[in-house]
Amino acid sequence: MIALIFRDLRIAVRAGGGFGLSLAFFFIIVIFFPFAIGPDLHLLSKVAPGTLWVGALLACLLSLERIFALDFEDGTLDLMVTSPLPLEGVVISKAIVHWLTTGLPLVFLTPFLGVLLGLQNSNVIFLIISLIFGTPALSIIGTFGAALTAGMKRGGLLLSILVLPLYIPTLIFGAEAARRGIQGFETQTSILLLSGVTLLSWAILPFAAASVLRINLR
Amino acid sequence: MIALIFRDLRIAVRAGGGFGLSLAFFFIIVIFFPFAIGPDLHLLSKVAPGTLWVGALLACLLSLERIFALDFEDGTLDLMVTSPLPLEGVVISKAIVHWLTTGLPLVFLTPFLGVLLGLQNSNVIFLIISLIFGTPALSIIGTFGAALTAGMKRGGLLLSILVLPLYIPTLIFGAEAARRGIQGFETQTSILLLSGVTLLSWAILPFAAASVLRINLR
Amino acid sequence: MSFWEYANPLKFLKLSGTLIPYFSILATITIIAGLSWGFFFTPDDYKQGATVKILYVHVPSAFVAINAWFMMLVASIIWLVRRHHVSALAAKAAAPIGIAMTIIGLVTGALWGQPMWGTWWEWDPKLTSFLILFLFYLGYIVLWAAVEDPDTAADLTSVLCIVGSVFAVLSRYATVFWNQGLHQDASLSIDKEEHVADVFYYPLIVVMAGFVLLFIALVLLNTRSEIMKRRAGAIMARSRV
Amino acid sequence: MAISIESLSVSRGGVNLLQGVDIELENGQAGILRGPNGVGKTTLLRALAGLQPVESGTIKCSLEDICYSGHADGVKPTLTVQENLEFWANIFGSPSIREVAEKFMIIELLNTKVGNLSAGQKRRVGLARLGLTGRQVWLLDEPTVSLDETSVKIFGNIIKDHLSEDGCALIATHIDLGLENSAQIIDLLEFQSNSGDLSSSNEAFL
Amino acid sequence: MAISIESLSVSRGGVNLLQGVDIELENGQAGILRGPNGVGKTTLLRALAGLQPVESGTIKCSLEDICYSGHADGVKPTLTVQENLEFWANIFGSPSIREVAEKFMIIELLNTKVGNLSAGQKRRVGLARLGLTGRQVWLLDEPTVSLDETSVKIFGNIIKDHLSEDGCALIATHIDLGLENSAQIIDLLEFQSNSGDLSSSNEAFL
Ligand code: HEM
Ligand SMILES: Nc1ncnc2c1ncn2[C@@H]1O[C@H](COP(=O)(O)OP(=O)(O)OP(=O)(O)O)[C@@H](O)[C@H]1O
Ligand SMILES: Nc1ncnc2c1ncn2[C@@H]1O[C@H](COP(=O)(O)OP(=O)(O)OP(=O)(O)O)[C@@H](O)[C@H]1O
Ligand SMILES: [Mg+2]
Ligand SMILES: [Mg+2]
Repeated sequence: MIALIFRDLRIAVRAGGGFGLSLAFFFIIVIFFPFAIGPDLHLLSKVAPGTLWVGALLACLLSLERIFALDFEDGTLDLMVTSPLPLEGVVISKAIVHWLTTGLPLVFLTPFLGVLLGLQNSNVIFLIISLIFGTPALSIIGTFGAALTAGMKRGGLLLSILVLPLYIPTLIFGAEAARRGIQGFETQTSILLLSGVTLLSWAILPFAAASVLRINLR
Repeated sequence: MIALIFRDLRIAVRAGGGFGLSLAFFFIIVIFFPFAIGPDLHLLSKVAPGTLWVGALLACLLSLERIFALDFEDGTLDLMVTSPLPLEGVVISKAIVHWLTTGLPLVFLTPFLGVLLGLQNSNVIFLIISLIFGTPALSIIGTFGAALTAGMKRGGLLLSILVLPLYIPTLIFGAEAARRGIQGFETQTSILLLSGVTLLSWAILPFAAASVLRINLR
Repeated sequence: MSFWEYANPLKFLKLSGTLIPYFSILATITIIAGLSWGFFFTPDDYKQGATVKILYVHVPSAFVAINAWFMMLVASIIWLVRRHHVSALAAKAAAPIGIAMTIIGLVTGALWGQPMWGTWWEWDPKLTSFLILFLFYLGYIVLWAAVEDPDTAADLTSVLCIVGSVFAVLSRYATVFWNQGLHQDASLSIDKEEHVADVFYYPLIVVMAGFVLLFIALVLLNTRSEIMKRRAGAIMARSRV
Repeated sequence: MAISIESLSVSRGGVNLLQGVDIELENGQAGILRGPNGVGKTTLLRALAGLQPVESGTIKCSLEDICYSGHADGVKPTLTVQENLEFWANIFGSPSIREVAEKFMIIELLNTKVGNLSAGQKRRVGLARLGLTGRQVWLLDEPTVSLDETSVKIFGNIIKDHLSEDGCALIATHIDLGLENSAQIIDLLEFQSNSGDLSSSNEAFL
Repeated sequence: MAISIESLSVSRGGVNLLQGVDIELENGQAGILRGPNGVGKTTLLRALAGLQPVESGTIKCSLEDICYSGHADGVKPTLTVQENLEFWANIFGSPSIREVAEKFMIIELLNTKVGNLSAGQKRRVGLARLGLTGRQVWLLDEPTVSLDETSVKIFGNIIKDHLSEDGCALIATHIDLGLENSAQIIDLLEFQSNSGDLSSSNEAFL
């Protein structure tokens, strides 16, 4: 598993590996909102937590396709299944790498984007916390979706449609936590619920994803 | 060219071809905004035109990758370049198919999504007009981006980052037109500017895309 | 003779062939009876006027839409555990009916909402989770359409259905937490008088029974056609070799 | 390590391809699968590797001893040859890459990115993985595609070495590997099922 | 239609691979490119097909007469064989698919989706395109990969037919096509440039 994690991290940071791209995408898509909504900072700051959450979600989404499709195409997945590594371990490694290369970096970018959207500095902390607790769920759910569509050529769009509904609880609790924090309400419940979703996803989805992968390889 | 258009349309409507998926994606992504922003219909209706435009843009974006990448991978593009068909014709056909399968259908879904975001019925018309004039530009610009990244495996994310900045003028004029219409201002100027962007894109980008494709094939 | 015998496609074809006419006739009669009772023999509501009669389409369709998903869940589990083809195809067959009922529920709700709340749509938890259900149906159907090998498709969609159910329940709680809304509470609960008066209640029960019968008839019909399609595919495969 | 298959039946896309396949390979023996395009060589090998369910029949061989190599090479174009091999060595817990690289004649390519290799060079890297697994039963699907004549010969020798170390190999190939004298030739046409036989999942509908 | 190449030099990835390549093929003649993996056969053929720039040298042959077929087949897995061929027939303006399909032994596969074909069957579909183009100069890069022995023979005959109709063909292959007696064998090792030669774009920096 460690070998797999290191290999995937190495591929990610190589040219064409896509590290940093999801970050750039996050950045661009968030600064698109002012263009679309108009330059009213007051309105923008009201929708800022939601915008940042949707941006993070989309950045995660777009990087999902790479998770298994490349390994499927070049035959690595076939070989991995016949190797001593359990497939659940493969899924978990993939999800960890996805989080390390996508979810985690997003968190670091959030403060800067918060400023662009007119968020108060003191409020950005709520966004960061909600993203830290929420993005791992996005990664493992996404890995499950990637496993579902591993066999398809350019299944990116299909993948999005399958994964997005599964993202709803995470999005709702996450954005709610950030919004409540910014409006000065207590955030404990939403953070707890958000962590609950994350834990539940990590508990059940590796098995579902592994079984789906096996089906896709036949 | 006609043969190419028909073949691509046929592939699009086949299983796994992705027709309708960008529509579904548009639908889902637009109803994600309320989850992120909160259920306040008044606030939602204020950001509705922007949200719909960003949604349309993303739906276009996600379907771009298929345009050339599949043809590149299975060698069709190599063969097409050595065939009697001019490469500019290939690019134009691809852009037309993309618009027919993505841009145009989006327009029909807009009224329903407008309702969900609390837009008045009479106002939806502005959105529809702005989308009709704007989405062709999204298709041809996207085709150019797809040509740029044709050689890359799973270049979807990179493609997005290259294309999004090029989408800015379309987005600004399009969203502006819709917003002005809804607020009761005159929209003629923005619609004119929007059409200008569209025409300009269709005039120059086929050549740029064709030359870029040739480079990518070496 | 065990119930599982009908998991044999051929036996199922035979049985469903005899059952479908009965179910369709029963469904037609109950729905017509219930609707005419509801439309012509109940008073207009003092507050809602004649629009209250949308109830007779809205509630049954919403009810069937939700329970169709349950049926698909059960059928999917049966397929994964016992690998009866009919079960997988029944799940596949139920999905379009489920999504159609969801759309009917949404549209009638919206039509009702306009006079009642003065808006077509409100992001209220019940409505929202209903809309989310629509998305889950959509994903399920799209996945069936995208995978070519029927057994692979059945496996994948079954897993999606199970995982989806977990997340659908989570979404339901999430929407409640997110917004306390203005939608009617369950009318069929014990303290029903509080919500829907008896005059409306009895015909509603009849129409709901009719919708359930209709759903069964449609699922049987659709499953049959799915089985026939597989059969045709098998015959084609045989002739091709 | 031996592999023994008894009255195996495999299907693809709902059609039964092969029926009653009996193959018995002993330690140190190679089997060569022959048959025209589309007879089911790939399908059979994938079924043996556990990548695809079988219709009926028994396979006596632990999955832990099997090493499968298919049409695709399973190497990453953006990593160097060395990195690719290191990864598989890690997964299979085998120590030395250099030795294997020498055997497969890719020692000078170790620091090249796989994406920059020619078709045949890439294939050699893919095959080198076989040496890293330390597994005894090799299932090879057209291993010599794109290889030049010398490479084919060298690969034939590698297989002979493997056999002499009590391994065994089942190889689907259309060309001569130089093993033909000692190996068991299995013509899959013999086992082709009658046209019209369907897989059990399709049979259920008739 | 003939092709004539004079002192051609081609590079790949910044390194000069072949230098001073002279090939002269007359109508009705075939040339067979030989050479170990990585010598530059694919690179040379792509350069001739106009898919890649050449460093120096002249190619006397109109691009309009050239038909290239590479490692990939250029067929769509979700379309049937017939639909795939129809598309190319349309592009090249040639009328009859059936004849070509018969020649390449894919007549029974016409209504099958390409995604459901075996490796060799798919290759045959890819090659069938050659017959549809109506072009005279065939540039083939390992055309027989995955083909079984009978198919290889039949393909050899197809090439002979093409030659007898005054076409010509330049083929990179590692295996025997049955043309070896009449064809011109070109060993690319002769033209290999000294290791260390760089492409002109890299030279500029020295
Ligand atoms: C687009 C808008 C609407 C949607 C999507 C919607 C959706 C639903 C759903 C999902 C149910 C649950 C059915 C069940 O649990 O069995 C339901 C029941 C019901 N709805 Fe609506 N509804 C909408 C608008 C309305 C409006 C405007 C009214 C009238 C005030 C209304 C009155 C009811 C009643 C009385 C029930 C029965 C309660 C029950 O059986 O649970 N709905 N609706
Ligand atoms: N995904 C699929 N769906 C349906 N049928 C398939 C599928 N893949 C392969 N087939 C069919 O199964 C048969 C066996 O294919 P297989 O790949 O095992 O042949 P093969 O013996 O390896 O041939 P080759 O020598 O060409 O590689 C072929 O006739 C093919 O048409
Ligand atoms: N994209 C690339 N970048 C850099 N070098 C490359 C690239 N592609 C190929 N090469 C190198 O160019 C050389 C020639 O490759 P080419 O594919 O032409 O060989 P080939 O003669 O076709 O070999 P084979 O018989 O294996 O197909 C090889 O040594 C290879 O390492
Ligand atoms: Mg094969
Ligand atoms: Mg080559």
